[in-house]
Amino acid sequence: MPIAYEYRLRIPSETDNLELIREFVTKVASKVGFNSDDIGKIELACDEACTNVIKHAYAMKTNNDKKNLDISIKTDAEKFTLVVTDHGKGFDPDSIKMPNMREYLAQLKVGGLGIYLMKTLMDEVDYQMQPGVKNQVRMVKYFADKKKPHSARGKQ
Amino acid sequence: MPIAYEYRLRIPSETDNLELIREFVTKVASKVGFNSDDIGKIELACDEACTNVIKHAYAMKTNNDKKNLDISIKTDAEKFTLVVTDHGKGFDPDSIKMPNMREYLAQLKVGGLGIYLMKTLMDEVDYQMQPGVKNQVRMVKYFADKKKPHSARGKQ
Amino acid sequence: MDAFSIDRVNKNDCSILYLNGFLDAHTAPDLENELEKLIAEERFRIVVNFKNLTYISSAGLGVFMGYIETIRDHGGDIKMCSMSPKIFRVFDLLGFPTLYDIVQEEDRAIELFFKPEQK
Amino acid sequence: MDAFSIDRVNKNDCSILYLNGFLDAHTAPDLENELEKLIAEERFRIVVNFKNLTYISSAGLGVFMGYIETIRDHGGDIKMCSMSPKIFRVFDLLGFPTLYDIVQEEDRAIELFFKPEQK
Ligand SMILES: Nc1ncnc2c1ncn2[C@@H]1O[C@H](COP(=O)(O)OP(=O)(O)O)[C@@H](O)[C@H]1O
Ligand SMILES: Nc1ncnc2c1ncn2[C@@H]1O[C@H](COP(=O)(O)OP(=O)(O)O)[C@@H](O)[C@H]1O
Repeated sequence: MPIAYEYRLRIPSETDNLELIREFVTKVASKVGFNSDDIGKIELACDEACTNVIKHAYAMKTNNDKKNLDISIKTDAEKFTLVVTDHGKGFDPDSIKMPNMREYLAQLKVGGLGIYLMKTLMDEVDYQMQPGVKNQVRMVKYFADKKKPHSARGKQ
Repeated sequence: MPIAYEYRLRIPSETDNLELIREFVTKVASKVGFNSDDIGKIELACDEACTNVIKHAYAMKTNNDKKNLDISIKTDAEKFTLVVTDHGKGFDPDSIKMPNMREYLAQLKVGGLGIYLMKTLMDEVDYQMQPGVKNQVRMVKYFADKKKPHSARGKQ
Repeated sequence: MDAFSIDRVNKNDCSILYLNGFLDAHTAPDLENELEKLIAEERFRIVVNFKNLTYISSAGLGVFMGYIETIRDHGGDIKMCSMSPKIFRVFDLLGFPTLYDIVQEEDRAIELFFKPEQK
Repeated sequence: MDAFSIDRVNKNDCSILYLNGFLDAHTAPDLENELEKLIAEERFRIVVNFKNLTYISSAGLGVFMGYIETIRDHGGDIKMCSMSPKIFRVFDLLGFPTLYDIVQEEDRAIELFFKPEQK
């Protein structure tokens, strides 16, 4: 098989499309050889990123604007790169504090777990913002045997 | 729900992606309200168009070229429009003779049923060719209650 | 579409919710409604059976966090049982087992309301 | 992945192929291989049971067209049975029932090899 693959999905930004998005991403992840454990992690990370777009990105837009969500997957010999793009209002990712889970649970908080989950589930997560133009979150998962020492985060 | 929807899928041009393509298109068709009969027709027409891309469009390309297949679906109040795009060699659709099925079966022919099926299953089918740039087949299915008299073809 | 559904069975003063399908941002409101109904009926002893749940995202987890305080304030609790490894992993990843009793057998989850000391 | 598989059962000099999954341009070569094996073994009386086939495209139909002549030349045939309405509709749309015997019951399909006059 050729070494590099590209997949893209564009879909209306609505919660009832999350199922289709998960099916798409799990199919591709399984095609490129991840085990069911990693497929589950990629599925959840992708759902969280897309749920954020649906809940937050287009909050200000009127009903007539096109509210789309783009997912792109690129794979090469060493990694699986998932990019979720919206064209909404954007936000400052540095301003989002990651939860301390002990406090979180002790105080019975609600919400605010999406980005934390994405970072826990994937090897790399970074945001690029151009509010109103395009806002992207890029998430990388390395193939088990190709994980570079400097990107390993001692998880699992 | 807003009146106009858009979905897109880009995927490597390989037969083992046909299953994912069919799942994508049947999900969308079912979301917009087609019955299972029409969903089956759209599924098969889309598969035939994509199979043609995979079998014919990139025959000359070397292994290093990107061989992608794009599917776009747009829906409005009256119709479902499916466009399959390739960036391969193209062909002259007018040169393709539709089979006479009685002769076809009597002579035990093989192949050559794809475009015929697409035309039988969908309300409108037309090709736009720009060889090497983009070649598109556009297929339309009207919602049962919105079928315009002039596009009805007396099928079913 | 059977994306998500809930079956409820009342056993004495305990209510068991069977979740079917997937629990994400699209289906989480259905579970919220069901928990609100239970609270309105003052049924605070709740067992959630995850046997037929195929997927959960943080939107689903958030539903439990959103009602647990009210339910405990009324002397009740949400006990959880029969999670597949896939579902349990999500709860575990976030440390939820420190906050909720999660057991394998439904009977055991019910028992926890009556013999908590054996926990 | 169980995209497509074939189970073969030999009953006397009749071979029954059970198709499972979907038959498209990706899986059609598997059916070609199976028919080629049957031909190599000189088993020309073939019943194809479609009960567990969920989908067929023209690539799948083409497989039958590609071997029927050889098989009939050797005094055999391909009889078809147990198609779901979805699968039958595709065969029917193209007029295949004029070329192939398509019946509901597998037993009936086998019988056709022995009592063709009752057709
Ligand atoms: N695509 C996005 N567009 C706009 N804001 C976003 C986006 N993704 C995340 N955010 C912001 O980041 C915050 C934290 O997100 P997250 O950790 O997923 O928790 P939650 O969505 O439950 O608030 C959100 O509340 C929102 O303000
Ligand atoms: N996307 C495409 N790119 C190039 N050629 C095509 C494409 N689609 C169809 N064709 C041409 O049209 C012909 C007829 O297609 P079809 O009716 O599907 O039958 P078959 O694929 O079995 O030949 C093909 O043999 C091929 O030459």
